[in-house]
Formats: sequence, C-alpha cells, structure tokens
Amino acid sequence: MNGMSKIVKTISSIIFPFILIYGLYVIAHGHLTPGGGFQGGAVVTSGLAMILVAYGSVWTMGKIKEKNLSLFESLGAICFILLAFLGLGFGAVFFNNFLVGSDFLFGTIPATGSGLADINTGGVLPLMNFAVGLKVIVGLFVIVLVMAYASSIKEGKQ
Amino acid sequence: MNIVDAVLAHSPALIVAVPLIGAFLTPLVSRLNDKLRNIFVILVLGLTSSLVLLLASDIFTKATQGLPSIHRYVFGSQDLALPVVRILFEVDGMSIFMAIISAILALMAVIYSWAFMKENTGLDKYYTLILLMTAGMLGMELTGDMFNFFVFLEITSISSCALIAFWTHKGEAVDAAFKYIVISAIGALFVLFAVALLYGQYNALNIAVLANAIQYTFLDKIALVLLIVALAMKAGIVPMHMWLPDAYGRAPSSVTLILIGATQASLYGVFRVCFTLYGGVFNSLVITSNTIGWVIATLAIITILMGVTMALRQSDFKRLIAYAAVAEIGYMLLGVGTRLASTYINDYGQITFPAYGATALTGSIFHIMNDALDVGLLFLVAGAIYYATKETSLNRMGGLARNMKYTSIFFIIGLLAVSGMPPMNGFASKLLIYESTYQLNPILAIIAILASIMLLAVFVKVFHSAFMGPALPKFKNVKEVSKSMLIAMGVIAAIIIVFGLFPNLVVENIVRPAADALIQHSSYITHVLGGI
Amino acid sequence: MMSKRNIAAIVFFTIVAVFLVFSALKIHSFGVPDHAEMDDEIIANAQQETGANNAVTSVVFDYRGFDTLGEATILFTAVAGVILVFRRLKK
Amino acid sequence: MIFNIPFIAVVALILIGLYAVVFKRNLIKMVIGITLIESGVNLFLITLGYREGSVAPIYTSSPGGIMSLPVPQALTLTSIVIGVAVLALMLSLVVHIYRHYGTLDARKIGRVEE
Repeated sequence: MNGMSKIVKTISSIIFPFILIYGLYVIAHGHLTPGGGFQGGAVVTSGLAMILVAYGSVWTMGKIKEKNLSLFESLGAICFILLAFLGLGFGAVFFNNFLVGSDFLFGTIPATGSGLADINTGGVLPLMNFAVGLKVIVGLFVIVLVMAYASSIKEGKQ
Repeated sequence: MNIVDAVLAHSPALIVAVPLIGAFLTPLVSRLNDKLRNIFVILVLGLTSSLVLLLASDIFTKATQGLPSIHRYVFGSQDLALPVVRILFEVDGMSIFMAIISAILALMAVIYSWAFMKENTGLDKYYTLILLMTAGMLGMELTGDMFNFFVFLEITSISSCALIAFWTHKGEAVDAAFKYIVISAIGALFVLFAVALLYGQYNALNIAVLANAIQYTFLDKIALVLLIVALAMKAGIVPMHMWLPDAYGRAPSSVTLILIGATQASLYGVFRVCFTLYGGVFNSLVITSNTIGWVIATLAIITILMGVTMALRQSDFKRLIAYAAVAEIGYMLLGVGTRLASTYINDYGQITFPAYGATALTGSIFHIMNDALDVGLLFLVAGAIYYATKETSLNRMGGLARNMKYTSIFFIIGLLAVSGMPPMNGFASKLLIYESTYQLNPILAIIAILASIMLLAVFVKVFHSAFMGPALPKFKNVKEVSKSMLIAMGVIAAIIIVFGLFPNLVVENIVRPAADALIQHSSYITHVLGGI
Repeated sequence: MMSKRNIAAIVFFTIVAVFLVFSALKIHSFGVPDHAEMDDEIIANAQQETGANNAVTSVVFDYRGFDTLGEATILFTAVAGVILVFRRLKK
Repeated sequence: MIFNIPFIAVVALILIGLYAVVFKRNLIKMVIGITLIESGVNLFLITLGYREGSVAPIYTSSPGGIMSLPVPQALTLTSIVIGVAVLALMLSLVVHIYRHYGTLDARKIGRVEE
C-alpha cells in the first residue's frame, strides 16, 4: 500500500483536522451530550485510518514508530486505573467518584431535571473520558496500522 | 495493625487491580531492560499471590469457626442501596479456593518462563498478556456480577488465544489459536445472550439478586442451558473438548500452565451457575437435580474413557498430557454428578443428600487443585524436554534420564500424582471420589478406577520411551535445564507431595469450607440482600 | 453423503435455533420491560450522585465503572495480541 | 409496538451468523459469521432497554417524559468494543494462517498437520 494520488493526499490532509476536532469534542463532552471516550476515540481513529489509507502504510509506519505508539496506549491505560486507585485513596473505595461535589476540578453538580449544564460537572467522569479516549485512539490506530503494514510486506514467511 | 486490616478490607479489589496495573506498566518497564521486567512481573504476581493467601487465610479461619466468612466489596460507594446498582465482588470459600490455584499457577509459569522464553522475541507483550490473563482469571473467580463475569471471561479468552499463537512460525499453533478463539467467542456470546435474558426478565445483573429472583420460568431454563453449554464448552467437557488437545499441545508450556487455570475458572463458572445462580431451583426440585446429576455423571464417565483411550494413541508428548487433562476433568464432573444425583426427600419431606454426597463434592473440589498441579507439572516437564532437545514426539526421544536427572524425578512425581497413586495428592482426592461414587453406583466407581490405572499404564509407557532406553547419539550434549525452570517444577512437586502426605490437613480447613460455601446458597444471597 | 461432522453440526444448529425462536417469542413484548427498578433508580439520582447529565456515561464510568476498566483491558489485550502475532521473529 | 419484530430480527441475525460459522469452510466467512452473531446479541441487549414512547436518558435539553433504560446501552457499549477486539485478533490469525498454509479452507488446514 504505497499511498494514493496527490489529490487524495491533499484532500485527506485538509479534512483530517476537522475529524480530529469533532472526535475530541465528542470525547470532551461525554458527560453532557451523547458520546464519551469510546465513541469519540473511534471517530478520531477513523480520521487517522483515512490518513493511513491515503498516504500508505509504509509511509505512515516510517513517520510514526509503532513502539512509541504503544507507549501512549499504556499511558492512557495507566491514567484510567490511577483514577480508580485515587478513588481508593480519597473516597475510601476503589472506583469512587471523589471529585463530585468537591470544589476541585469538574466538581459542580448540575441542576436537577432537564437543562443545560456547563462542562465543569461530572467529577471523575470527564477525566476517565479523556483517559479512555486517548487509549482508544492510539489502540485502534495501532491495530489498523500493524495489520496494514504486516499485510503489505510481501516477503512471505516473515 | 490496621494496615493489614485495611489491605484485607480492600483485598478483593486489589487482587484484580494489581495484575492489571502491572500489565499496563510492563511495556514501560521493559523499555528499560529485560531483566528488570522479569523481576517486576514476578514481584507483581508475588504481591497478588500474597494478597490472595491473606484473604484466603481470613476466609478459611472464619469459615472453620462457623463465623460468616463472605467478603463483599462494592465498587464506587461504601453503602449498598437495595436495588443493587453497582458492581460488587462477593468472595466466598469456593471463589478464593479457585483464586489460590490461579495465583499459584501464574506465579510458577512466570518463574518457569524466565529461562524457557529466553531466546524468543516479543517478550514484553508476552508478559503483559500473562498478567492480563491472570487478572482475567482472578476477576472471573471473585466477581459477584454476571456481566462482569462475561467481561473477565472475554479478557481470559482473548489473552490466552494470543498466547497460544505465540510461536507464530509454527503454523499449527496459529491454527490451534484460531480454533480456540472461535469457540471462546461463540461461547462468550451465548453467555452474554443468557445474561441478557436474565436481565430482560428481572432487571438485575447481580448474581445474588438474580439467584433470589429466579422462578425457573421457561426463559430461565433456556438461559440455564445456554450458560452451562457455553461454560462447559470453555471448560473442555467432552462433546466440545476438540480445541483442548490442540491448544494445550501447541502453546508454549508456561502458557499451557496458566491455560489449565483458565479452563478451571470456566469450570468454576459452571459450578457457580449450577449451585448459586440456580441453587434455589436445584434444591427445591429433586427430580431435576437427580436427572441432571445422572446426566453429569454419565458425561463424566464418557469424558474419562475418551480422555484415556485417546491418550493411549498419541505419539506427541504434549497432546498425550492434554488428553490426560481431559480425563482428569471427567473425575471432577463425576464428583459433582454424584452429589446432584444423590439428593432424595427424607421422611420429614425436606430435600437432603446423604453423607457420601458431601464427600463427593469435597473430593471433586479437592481434585480441581490437585489436577491443576499434577497436569501442570507434567506440562512443565514436557516443556523442559522441548527446551533441552527441541523434540516433542515420543518416537524420537530416548535415554534422557542420563543427562536430565531432576526433570525425570519431577516426571515420576507428576506421573504418580496424575494417575492417583498413594503418596501423591491425586490419590487423596480420587479416593474421596471413588468411595462416594461407589455408594451411588458401583459400576461408575469401577470404571473410574480402571481408567485411572490405564492412565498409569500410559504414563509408564511415556516414561520408558522418553527417559529410559539406550542413550541416543543426538542427545549426547543435552544438559539439564536451567535453574529457574527447576525451581518452578520443584515448588509444584513439593506442594504435590505435601498435599499427598497430609491430605486431611488440607481437606479439613481449605476444601471443606470451599465445598460448604458452594452449597450454602442462601447465605450467599442474604449477604447481599440482607445488607449485612 | 452427509459426513458425521455435518450431521452433528445440523443437530447443534437446529437445537440452538429452536431455543432462540422460543426465547424471542416468550420475552416481554418490545417496549414494555417487566421490571425497571434498577434503571429507574439510576435515572432518578444519576445527576446528583455522579454530577453528569448523560445517564449512560454515569452508568458506564461510575455505577458500572469496573466493567469499563475490564473494557479498557480488553482493548489493551487485543492490541498486545495483534502486535504479538505480527512481531519480527528474528532477534 | 408491532408484534416483537425487533426480537425476530435478533433471532434471524444470530441464526444467520451461526449458519455461517457452523457450515462455511472459508475462515473469513466464519469470522464474518461471528461478527453477525455479535451484532445480533447487541441488538437484543438494546431492544431490551427500550420503553414505549421514551426519550434518551440524557438531561441536557431533554424534551422530558419517561426515559429509556441506560444500563443496556452501557452493556452494549462494552459488548461492541469486545466485538472489535475479538475481530481484530481473529483477522490477524487468519492473515497468518493464509501466509503459512496458503489456503483459507478449514478442511485443508486441519489435514496438513495430522
């Protein structure tokens, strides 16, 4: 897979930032509007996969070493489980939502009943959304990249 | 010493969280250097095993003194509101008993694979997957929530499938892994379908709440059948055991050791579904529990005979041990089948089961631990031979006892233990199963004993062809395997001998509380719904 | 000629088919769940307990957060498995 | 609503998937079959959580009225990601089997090593 024509490459590099912004929006507003870590991460990964198809897996593999990609992925996973351990630290129970109601980050509680709420609500939830979002973006992209790269090398029993 | 109490209070969550955070950290640690990563993984699993033993000692001491001994841990908030909304771990005697097996097997596998895996590549992913598989097994055994059980079942299946395909240059390993993942995926999806059926009817996912709410409607029968078939498929019970010899035979030996733990975790799932989730139903309807008991007993006899006869015909070392493992699962089922088939209505009109029913269940649960250790030791010996001679088929081996002294001693111990000979632990548990099945129906017990002797014959043949005989020229420079493999095999052999010499010590204060915990279906429920 | 394996497959398939059809007919009719206490309790106080307006996210990350930890582990396992299968074999 | 049509669709999806897995020889078709079963079970989970005339359980500018059950939607989210993980692993194994055996026919692969 050594990439497509020039037109496809330029168009995909133009569109990619919009997909990225939309995906990050879905991750960031997971606790307000429908969405969250998994769904937003999948949107961003679809943008990255578009870049992979447009520019070819050999070029992308050269650009992004797969080793430090899996570094990011374990980073996202560690953030998620650290949030759970912090729950054990502050809230005395594993996975406790210790930020709700506290005046710390994301602490406020929205008005009950239907209505708009600012992003500063939801306690641990937005942080978990970011951690899972980062993990899904990097994880799914590594799967797509490794499979595309491995099936593109033709030298038989590798 | 409130630190120990605090750790004990949080230990159900830590037992699963420590291997998980270890697995997430392994890629980072292995970026520094390999030796540090091996030490880090052994430390993580050592910490997990000590947490499991700490929790087990607390549960079993309380159980033997008759105090309520179920640990309940709610994730997310301390108090437990009545429509159970959060996930909670419910650790009773049976689940911590299985967790001990999984933790010990994982620790031994990691120590064994320090030297066994030295010349392979991709080791940081290998150790990450081993830690994830351990976390999956422990989560399966400790959880009190049906959907959580499905999630951990899936973690165990995916990580064990990737580990079976570790030697990708050998085509059969990848094929065995594909067979394993197809069967696991279908089994897990049927478990999810059954959980959805139960959720659709009772709007609850917690095992205790469901066990209390189940009225054995037509849909519950379908959910029960789906659950038992799917989990039996994963536990390698006869009609669906095709994947087991390939998976056990093709995977590296250290992976097979943990795979035995994963298979027995699915067997634990079958027990939990039969005795706790549908426990109320089985206790109330004598006819169904008798018929199901007889079905499981005949299935067990078929498993034993199938395992032993196939083991006779194998020429590959590991496939032969894999078929012996299938036969051993038959003995566990025989104990459970006898227990269920022996229920009767006594003259007061209550449902009770005779004394030999209790010994049958105790024997089969004790046999789970014994079998894990015995078959595990045999697989480690097979791995040691493969490591030293790169040879797996028995026809091309011979005279290895000369230069692999310790491995042959461990093989003798494993050989006696698997076929249930007196000094070893296999004898203790099989004796319990024989004497109870004999009282139910003598023919079953006689077939079981004969099959066990045939198993002995099989392994003596293997011992002769692999270890005795003339020294083959091509094994001239074969030297003994390195230290870390011997340590792992030595520890397992030591546990086997200790359990074999003092069986009643182990049965009285570990196995009996586990068996009682499984049977006390009502105390499991009141511990959640009673809100104690 | 139907091989033995084929007959066993057909028997297995028809049994599962019968089970599934009966379960589809016997389940509560679409849109009218039998019980909903657990979910009503979540809908009632999801906003107060977790501070999130989206009840599904509060279930995913707070009420049943441990499932999502298992979820993240499964994705992590799949990535590790794929990289393991496609690794370079020579040192 | 209409006579349980969604549950009939669930059963149809699962049976088609099961047919593909049990009877098809080609490995890729088996993988597609498993994905079909997986989507059937997900549809079953979602349809259990619907209530007549209900609204999505999100409070931000929600039109009010009764809300559909949030728990099945959370379970389906987890089940979809599990489906992705299993699919990714199976496909990478199929790529390796094809590269090693040169064929995707389940019968020939089984025969080679016996």
